[in-house]
Amino acid sequence: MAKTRPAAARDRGEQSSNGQTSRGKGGGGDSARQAGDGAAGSASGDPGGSVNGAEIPSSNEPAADRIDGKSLDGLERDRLQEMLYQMLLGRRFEEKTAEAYAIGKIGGFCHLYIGQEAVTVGAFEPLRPDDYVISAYREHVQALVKGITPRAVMAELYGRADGCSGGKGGSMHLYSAEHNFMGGWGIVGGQVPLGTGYGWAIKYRGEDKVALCFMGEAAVNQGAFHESLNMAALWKLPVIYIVENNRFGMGTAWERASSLYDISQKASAYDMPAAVADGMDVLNMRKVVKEAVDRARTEKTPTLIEARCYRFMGHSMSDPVHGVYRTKEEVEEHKELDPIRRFIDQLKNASLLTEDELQAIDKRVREEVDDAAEFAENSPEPAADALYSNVYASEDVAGRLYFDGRR
Amino acid sequence: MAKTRPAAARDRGEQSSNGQTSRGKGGGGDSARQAGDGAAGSASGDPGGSVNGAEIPSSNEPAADRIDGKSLDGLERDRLQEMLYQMLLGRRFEEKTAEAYAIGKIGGFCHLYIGQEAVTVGAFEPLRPDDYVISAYREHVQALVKGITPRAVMAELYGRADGCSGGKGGSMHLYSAEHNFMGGWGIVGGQVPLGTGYGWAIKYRGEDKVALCFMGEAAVNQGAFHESLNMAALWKLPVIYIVENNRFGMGTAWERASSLYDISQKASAYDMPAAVADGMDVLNMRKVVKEAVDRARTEKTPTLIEARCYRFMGHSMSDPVHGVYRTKEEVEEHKELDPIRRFIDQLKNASLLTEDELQAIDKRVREEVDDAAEFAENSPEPAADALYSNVYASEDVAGRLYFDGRR
Amino acid sequence: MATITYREAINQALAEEMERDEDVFLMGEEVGLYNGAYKVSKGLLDRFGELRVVDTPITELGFTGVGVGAAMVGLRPVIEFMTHNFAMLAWDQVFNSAAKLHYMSDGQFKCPIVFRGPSGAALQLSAQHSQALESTYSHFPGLKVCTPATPADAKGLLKAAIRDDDPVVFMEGELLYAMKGEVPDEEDFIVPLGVADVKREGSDVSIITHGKMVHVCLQAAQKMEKDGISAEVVDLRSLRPLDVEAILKSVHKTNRVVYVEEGWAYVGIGAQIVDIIQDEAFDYLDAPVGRVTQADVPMPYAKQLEKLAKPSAERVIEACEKVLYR
Amino acid sequence: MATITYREAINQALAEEMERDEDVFLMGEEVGLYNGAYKVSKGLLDRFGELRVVDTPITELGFTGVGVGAAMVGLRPVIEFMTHNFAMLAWDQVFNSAAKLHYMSDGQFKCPIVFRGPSGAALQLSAQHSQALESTYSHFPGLKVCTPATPADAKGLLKAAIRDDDPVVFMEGELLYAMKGEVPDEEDFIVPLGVADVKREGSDVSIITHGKMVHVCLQAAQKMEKDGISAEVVDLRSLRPLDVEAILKSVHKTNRVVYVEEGWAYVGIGAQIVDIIQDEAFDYLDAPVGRVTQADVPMPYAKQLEKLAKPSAERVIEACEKVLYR
Ligand SMILES: Cc1ncc(C[n+]2csc(CCOP(=O)(O)OP(=O)(O)O)c2C)c(N)n1
Ligand SMILES: Cc1ncc(C[n+]2csc(CCOP(=O)(O)OP(=O)(O)O)c2C)c(N)n1
Ligand SMILES: [Mg+2]
Ligand SMILES: [Mg+2]
Repeated sequence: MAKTRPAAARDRGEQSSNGQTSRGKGGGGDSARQAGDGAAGSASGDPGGSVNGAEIPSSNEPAADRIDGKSLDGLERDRLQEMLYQMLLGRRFEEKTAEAYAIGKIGGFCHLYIGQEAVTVGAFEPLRPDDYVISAYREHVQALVKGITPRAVMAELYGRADGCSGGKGGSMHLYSAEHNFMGGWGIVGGQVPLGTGYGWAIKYRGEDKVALCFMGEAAVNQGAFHESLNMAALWKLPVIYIVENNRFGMGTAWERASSLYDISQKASAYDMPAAVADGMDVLNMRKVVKEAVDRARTEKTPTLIEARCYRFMGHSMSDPVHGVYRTKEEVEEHKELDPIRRFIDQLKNASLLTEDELQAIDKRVREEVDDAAEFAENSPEPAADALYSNVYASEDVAGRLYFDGRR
Repeated sequence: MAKTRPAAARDRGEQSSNGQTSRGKGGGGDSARQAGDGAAGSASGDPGGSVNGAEIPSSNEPAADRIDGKSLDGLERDRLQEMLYQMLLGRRFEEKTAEAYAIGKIGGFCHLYIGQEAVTVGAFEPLRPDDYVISAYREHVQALVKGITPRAVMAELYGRADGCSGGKGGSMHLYSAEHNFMGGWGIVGGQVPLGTGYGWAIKYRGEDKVALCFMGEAAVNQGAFHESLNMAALWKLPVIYIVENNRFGMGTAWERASSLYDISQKASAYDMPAAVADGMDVLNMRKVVKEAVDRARTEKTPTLIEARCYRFMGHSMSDPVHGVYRTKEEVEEHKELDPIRRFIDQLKNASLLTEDELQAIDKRVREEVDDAAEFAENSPEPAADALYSNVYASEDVAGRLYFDGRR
Repeated sequence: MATITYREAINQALAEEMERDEDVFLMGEEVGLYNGAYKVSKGLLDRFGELRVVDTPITELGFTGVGVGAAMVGLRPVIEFMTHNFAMLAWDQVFNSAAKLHYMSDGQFKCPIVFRGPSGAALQLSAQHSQALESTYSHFPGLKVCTPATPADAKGLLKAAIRDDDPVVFMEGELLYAMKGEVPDEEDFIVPLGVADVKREGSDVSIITHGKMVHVCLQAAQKMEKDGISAEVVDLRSLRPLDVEAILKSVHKTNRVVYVEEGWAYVGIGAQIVDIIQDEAFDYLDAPVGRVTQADVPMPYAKQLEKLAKPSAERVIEACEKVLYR
Repeated sequence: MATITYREAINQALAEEMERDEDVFLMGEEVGLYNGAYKVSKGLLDRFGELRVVDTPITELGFTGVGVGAAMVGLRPVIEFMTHNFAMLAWDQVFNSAAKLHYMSDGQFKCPIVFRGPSGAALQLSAQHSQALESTYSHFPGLKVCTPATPADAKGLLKAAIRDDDPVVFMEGELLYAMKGEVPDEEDFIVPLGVADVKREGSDVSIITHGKMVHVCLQAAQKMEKDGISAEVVDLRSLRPLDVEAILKSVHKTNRVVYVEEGWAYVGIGAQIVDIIQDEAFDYLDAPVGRVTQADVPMPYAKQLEKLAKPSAERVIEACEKVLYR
């Protein structure tokens, strides 16, 4: 487990590393166990993540090694195809978002998730609707997979009244209380104590829910991470911290920001179970998270999971895909590992997906995304007096609350 | 190395644990090495730390096993006796401080160091005058050992003009730029980034100084600790972080505040060398710190050192010695491990101290402390206009800097 | 009416609200086993257990965020800052999380949380431990801010704060904890947020203030009485919401105002009150509004310097005399 | 005089000061390899190397403290906050360390450090990314605060700030970076702290402001000119030290004042300016001082709402008309 920082800056070899759970130093502790043996990805075919008119990644794998099965990793055909649907929805939604941003329909900061879909879709598979999820600002796809409609998410990005935050939040602040989607977050690491707080509330009420708390790898260096993980381990809170290690925090490669390369190892400072997952492989991701979720529900233990993935796009819409901090070649190489292509290959190889089914899913996704954009386009702007609504939950107080002369 | 949290709340057995340096998980890394084999303490004789008219702890050890030597751990007789002097000075100074506090000569918060003297005296032995030290609010003895006169420290506690902070700082904010004593600190953990900053400056200037950064064990849970250690390890800064694990942060035992008992293990999250030292044994303390200091000077590596010790007094003057969070028996048991008694025994056993010498040292210390109190008593209060001095270093600016009508 | 200390009043408010509503819990450093650094939570751990009286590690940012998270899902945390000075470490969670969540989510999440603890200077605690920070808190929309000066106000306001659906910053005073006063016995005694209290009627000059300074002002008013000056002392009690009517009423009556606060002058709450008065009672003012504040320096340790730095009855009197042109 | 952008002006100031004094270094997130999140530090890494242009992990509290520590031992750090919104995480180190060290040590340690970065709203960045925080910074004695509005002021003030022996909070504007303006060519062009600049002369009303709002006010003044109203625009440039004389001079001339700021109204810097004016120019005022501020809400994302929330030329004009009783 104790991976030391690799000599080379980037270790593609570890992309398909097996998920493994350990606790603390020396692998001690009773909950150390194997968590999965994620399939090695097939890395052929079209690069994914292309924004303009991307084709459905289609399999080039020989049909020879396909087997006739009903399930993979205990997941049935329908469920697997649902997961593929979610991944494709995420991809297409982000492509549409990029288009809308380019023509000024969406403003502000906008951080796309293209290339990381497997992390979310895999991680959410073991969840129940009443489980909590909080994330950072790269959360569009997480909002969708947790159940917010593409319409409500897109309308929010457009800043419209029908947006899931009434147009007040925007790209970085998508919310749905109904779906227990607790938000995106603009302050790097700021969501980590909040996620810990949901875990606290679950414990307080004696529930068997769990809280998933996502963060980028760069957030790991924040004090909030340290303080939160200690409390979660000390108090035994059912929180699963998923670090999406997409290698960069803006232009800073992880190894330039942390003295220790192996993020899961940081859990040893809190005597907390940890695991590494292949964030480019939705099945491995799901397996690793499922183990953590099961443990959290039953034993109330938190887990730190490092999901190794890669950001195919620039940090935000204003950041080019490659620049001083990474080469075009590096990005292209990683696109070969496209998680959607990989999952399609896995499903086809296992005879759990036909080309027709794939086309049908993609058609459905494209329609939904187009519909979302149209809906957003037609959704009204928030009324002017929305400016002053929902600042306070109880305004029915004596005295003056606002001091701007309420223009 | 990987000590898991002991079953019993407090593990006296580990008090005299050997100092050991490791790096990260699995003891990997080239700088892992043995750091010392600290003498097991003899735990007989008077309990130390008594405030009222405490006698010099005198040896009850049989003369039989004494050997005729010139040095211990490479330290010569004079140097060893100087260290004993420093420890006794610390003890007597704090006893005097408690007296002065009791009669209202000293105000505010006041945190005594009694019982922890070995940590400071051992840790400072390898230092040069140009090395930096910063600490928290339990820093009177550190200020003294770094070279500030007892007069200047006591006058500061009295809030007088001749105090080492001109009466403006008080017990928690002792400073001496001349001695590179960078202060006590009132915000738990707040000094840790500052200490890291001295390390940064040393590196920036290409010097071979080191910075010692002290904190209580409870500060380890602060985000500032995490952020600082990562930077120090990432940038290779010559900073030695010494955690004085005196078992309690106010009324909170360490095991109630941290999910991991073994503090040195936290260094593995930063791939930083670490060691545990017996903070009740000045020679072991010195050995462990010396190794870290040497490494910092030559290799520029930081080190995390856990100094296991015990607080003989209450948290501050308003906190009783024992209460809901620890029993009288526990405190008394620990007083048996009095570091001053132990060092006296070690020296006598090695024929490096005679009873006469001990008496002479104690006499000198008592005189100095009395002199300090008298000096403080006679030092003037700061002039009224000192209220307004040194708010800004450059007041020679256009415009108004102060808005209180300068009464 | 029972006569109890300010400390007991807060303790009672906590106990009663925890009894009334099982979603209420207390979290902070030393609040449990140790009974509170200032013994405010005495007995609560025994009574309510470890889930509802929670000792935290020293991680202000972290446990504040835990509280905000818990509030988002319907609990009603009371977060104790050992003092508000240390809360600076947690301000990101107060200003960027608690204050904004309701708005950013367009009302989907509420944040019913109280951030309480002593604020301002006690005795000789020096610069890092002696800050009165209400001006900073009050600046941020989304927060409510209370500063009770008496046991009754402490109890009544804390109960109101805990029941409020918004984040409330509750600022106590270390030097007030031992102060005694009468507190109504009613089951459900509440002091609503946003209602000022005229602590002393007067006709010549209005001394407007809040928190600990109420007592300094009352002392000043008493002394002035001997010189034939009738001073009114208005205790705002909450700074947000603010009882503007009560301020204007007193100004209309006396036409002369002094604002007294414990914190620094520059961009202090007093400046804002001045602004409100000059804007809404311009023609009623017979003199510029006077202000009394802490000296514009970090708080020094030495006893005499500290005394000089703090607002005193003498300085309040001086300021009153100035606005009275005496 | 060369015409350069505000971004280039800051870049030049940094480069020149780093050239002049080898104790000066720049530290922050993305300042090196990435050339700055807003490209302010472009080229500096290449020119000065990794020791002097330092990319940090995302640890605002930590690297701010590292800067303060380095300043204590004689270096002159320039700490870049990617925006001042994130600086809240570091405020403990700004307020409890940087602002107080010189005083607590009675002058033994200086803290010559600059905390710079954009402040205030850009476009549709929503609540957590759109805060103008100068009112909060200004409150704390021990800090100095500047808010340059033009390329020339940015360059001259930053050079002054870097040379100053105290901690200076330097507040830029994301929306200003691309703005062009003339900047004097002199070797050692400096704009001293504490000197306001009358950006436009006028006689009917004084619009006093700082930072980004200077441009909104100039626009308003221009429009008013058509209606025959002569507005003076006073740019304070530094908020601490504050050029009180310049304020009073303008008030004496026009007798009518509007203060415009980007941040929230309640306990904002504008309130303090009102206090100073009413206290020191009471008899010169023909109307209450007007104020224009951000709406008293967290900043919303939607374009139209954001526009409504921000101070605009229209609102400045309205406020001027009000104090002119028109
Ligand atoms: C406290 C804070 N500091 C800085 C920023 C600016 N910032 C936004 S995203 C980002 C990089 C974060 O990287 P990572 O956590 O790895 O997430 P990713 O963008 O890769 O998903 C930075 C520095 C911020 N939003 N909050
Ligand atoms: C940020 C902060 N939080 C809380 C406090 C109050 N406080 C002062 S000392 C202390 C306990 C610290 O314990 P430890 O670090 O173990 O040091 P020790 O007192 O044992 O030397 C606490 C909670 C503080 N000063 N600063
Ligand atoms: Mg990243
Ligand atoms: Mg301790």
